[in-house]
Amino acid sequence: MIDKQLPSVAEAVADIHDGATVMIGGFGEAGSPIELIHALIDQGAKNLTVVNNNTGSGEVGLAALIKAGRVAKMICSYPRSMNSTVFPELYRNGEIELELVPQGTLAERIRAGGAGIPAFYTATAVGTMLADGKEARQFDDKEYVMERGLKADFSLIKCRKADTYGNLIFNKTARNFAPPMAMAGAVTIVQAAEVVAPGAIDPEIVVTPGIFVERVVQVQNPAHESELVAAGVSYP
Amino acid sequence: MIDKQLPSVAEAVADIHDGATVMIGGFGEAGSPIELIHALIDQGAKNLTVVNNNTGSGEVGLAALIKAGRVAKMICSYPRSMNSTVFPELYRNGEIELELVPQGTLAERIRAGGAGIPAFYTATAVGTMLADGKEARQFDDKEYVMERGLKADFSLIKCRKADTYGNLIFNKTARNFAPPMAMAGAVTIVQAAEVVAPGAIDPEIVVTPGIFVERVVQVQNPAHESELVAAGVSYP
Amino acid sequence: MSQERPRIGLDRDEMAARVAQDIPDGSYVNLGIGIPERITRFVPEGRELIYHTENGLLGMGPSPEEGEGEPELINAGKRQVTAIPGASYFQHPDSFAMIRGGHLDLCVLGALQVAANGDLANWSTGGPDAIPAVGGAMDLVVGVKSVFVVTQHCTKHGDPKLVEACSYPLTGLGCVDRIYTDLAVIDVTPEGFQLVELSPGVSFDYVAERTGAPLLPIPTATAT
Amino acid sequence: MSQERPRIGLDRDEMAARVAQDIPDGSYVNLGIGIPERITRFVPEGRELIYHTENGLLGMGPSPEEGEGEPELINAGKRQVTAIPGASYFQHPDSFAMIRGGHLDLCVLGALQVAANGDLANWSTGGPDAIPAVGGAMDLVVGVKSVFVVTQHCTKHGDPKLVEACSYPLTGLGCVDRIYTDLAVIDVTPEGFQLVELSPGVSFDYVAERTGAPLLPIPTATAT
Repeated sequence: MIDKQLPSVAEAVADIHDGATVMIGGFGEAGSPIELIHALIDQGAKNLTVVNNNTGSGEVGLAALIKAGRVAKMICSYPRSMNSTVFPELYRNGEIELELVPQGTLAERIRAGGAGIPAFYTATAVGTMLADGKEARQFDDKEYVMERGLKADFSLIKCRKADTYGNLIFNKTARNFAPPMAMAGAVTIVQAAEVVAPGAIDPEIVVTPGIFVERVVQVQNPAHESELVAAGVSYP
Repeated sequence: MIDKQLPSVAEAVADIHDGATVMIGGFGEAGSPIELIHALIDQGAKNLTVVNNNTGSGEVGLAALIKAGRVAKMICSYPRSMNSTVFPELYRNGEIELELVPQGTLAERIRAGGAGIPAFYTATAVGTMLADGKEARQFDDKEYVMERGLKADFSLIKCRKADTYGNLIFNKTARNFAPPMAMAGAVTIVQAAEVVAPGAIDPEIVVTPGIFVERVVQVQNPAHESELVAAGVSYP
Repeated sequence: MSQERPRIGLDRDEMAARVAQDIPDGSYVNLGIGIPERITRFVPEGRELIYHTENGLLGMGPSPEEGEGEPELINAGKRQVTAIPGASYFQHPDSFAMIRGGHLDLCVLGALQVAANGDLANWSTGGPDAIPAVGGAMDLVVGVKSVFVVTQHCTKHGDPKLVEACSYPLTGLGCVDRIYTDLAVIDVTPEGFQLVELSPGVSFDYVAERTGAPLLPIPTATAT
Repeated sequence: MSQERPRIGLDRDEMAARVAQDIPDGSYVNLGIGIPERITRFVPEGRELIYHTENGLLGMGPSPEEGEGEPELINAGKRQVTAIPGASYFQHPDSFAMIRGGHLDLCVLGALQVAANGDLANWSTGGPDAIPAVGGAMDLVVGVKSVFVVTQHCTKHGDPKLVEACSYPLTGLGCVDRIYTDLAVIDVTPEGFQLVELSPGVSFDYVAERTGAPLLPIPTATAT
């Protein structure tokens, strides 16, 4: 019998190991799986490589994970935003590594990783410092660089509704990186505001099919990062 | 004002030129835009390169286009199926060219074409005759071949419902190649069983966003290939 | 060669049933056309498998009742099917991302030939008049975690299908994990074909004689 | 250098309004942060534009009414927005397929520097203490059909932003089509910066003096 639901976020992230590569969904606060991230902080895994478009804000969620010293390296496109002070400080002190990737290249590298494509070519970043060290190549007289697919040991994502097979639907612009990260994670862990029985989601509107999802945990009223930051919350 | 709806299939395909590359949606009969194909037969464009997973069946739809001598080359994965006699005969007589592509490679090449990716690597077909002449390369000690993105001058696809912005939703397994072909076609022409106003399709369930679609035409009760074949219909 | 009886080894349904025993609960499975399709009927009680069909459906159910089929709900063999509760529809690039990306646990395919190194030929006889047609076979064999082959042990002409090296055009290199035939279950190992199980009433020698490459006996049992 | 007045040329809203005039009806448009965002307010009557935000929404509408925003309906600048009827939500790979695949008609971006060959620098000052952050800028400039830049003609320190060659780290090579500043509209051509239009009350010489590379006068008009 297939039932991917686990009773708690703690159990869902229990086996994330030191040194793991962890993809974390979200663009800014939209789609950020805060409760899973906080469970990961509690769990204690360190020396992580984290893939996210940003680096969090305030001292909750991803920013709190970074502040706790658990992240050795960030792979992201925009590690700078309002209320983002944790990453910049560590970065300036040389205490965290950064791999800066153009946003579309990051999205496509993650999809490629999940789709069994080891590398692809894109014109993005040609002639810029973000192409340094990358293979260049012409196709039809236009310049491209080669980019590698990206996979993760674990992906942590958030969705609006999941069934116990792991079929997912999302909420508005909170969808963003979650579907490709679900594909690219060897173990994809989902926090869903609602968990339903198979059949309760119309098969025509499933965004992420259950085959890409290993674990589902219900977080009925997920926190919003901006509200926690505005309230001055610092996790833990 | 944006209104992509045209009044007839004839007007929708009027400018398809001789020598065009035309992607045609469908896997077998599911998703085959028969009425658009028949309009293309009536229109007369010839020397076409057609991309489809198959080669049609009976003497309607894609098979009729081939029988009418309009197709110089097929790019497909499975040009052989029940009731498929038109293509095999022309092929054996050397009257039509065939580029045989593994099904997943074909799907990904079309998506890549639509996504601005000129080439990617896949392990599919490594060591087989379908890798002949393709660049081979190792990543992490595994062999891959390089495959090129594929674009079209026109894509002809079928869907269940479209709005006048070109947002589309599909019916069950008729979805198949339509979304990537909509991306890869410079001009994407859609026959929809129903055309509605913008806002009538929930933005969360749109499968193909309107930006990938240039023309929409309503075909309220599209024919099913298997029924036409069973009835012995031969088009025109 | 031992004396032919009118019927020796498993029939097609028995072969399908034998494969079904080895598919773990919760597996995501893609079944080829022919004998593999029959496997669904023999899944042991209490096991739940989810069937993928590469034309865009995860959670494929059985054939529809007479008269209830839909032309736009079909499987990769273009036959009408149904969808189970918890199914999902998706586009082709996503379907093959599942395959190529290693998300499917198992596929079961037919074969023209399997070589002792796991090479598979199952898409073309290479004949000058054959219309080449590959479909999704080459994607499945490189992407799916385990590749099972189910096939008659020999061709209609009595030639072995398990061979030293494939003479037909290849589908993939070293991709087959296990072979189920009417006569035996055989693993592909670094040492070659390794017998796992004989069908009832079939002897090791009988199978070995019909296998076109050396067959290693079951290590812990006496070959009968 | 001509005498500075307290205010010469267009203000930010006037610059946005000037750009808005040049965007054809029916365009799919991506607007950067800052002045580009203001363009939506000045689209001429009768024109319908569809706004793309790269975090997964086509058909972005205006800011929500006070108190009606949603934390999970935001734009690329992470500000709360709305969705128009006929909008669609999608995942990041699809959003950048729109960009990279050449499906967007136009993007309007800010700039640190634009070179006479169309090179753009708009993501980093390259300072040793700067946190590098690129977002989707490099994807937009290579993928979108037309790339407009809207920017003050000079920096706060009075240095030209239109230059012979960018000194800041590049966003893309030869990617800018047209530049809208407070002083002028300028095309990037194979011959270099080509004046298209002067802002009211601004002279050719005034602009040319503040441009860090040769500025070609409007061919059919007399430079004033």
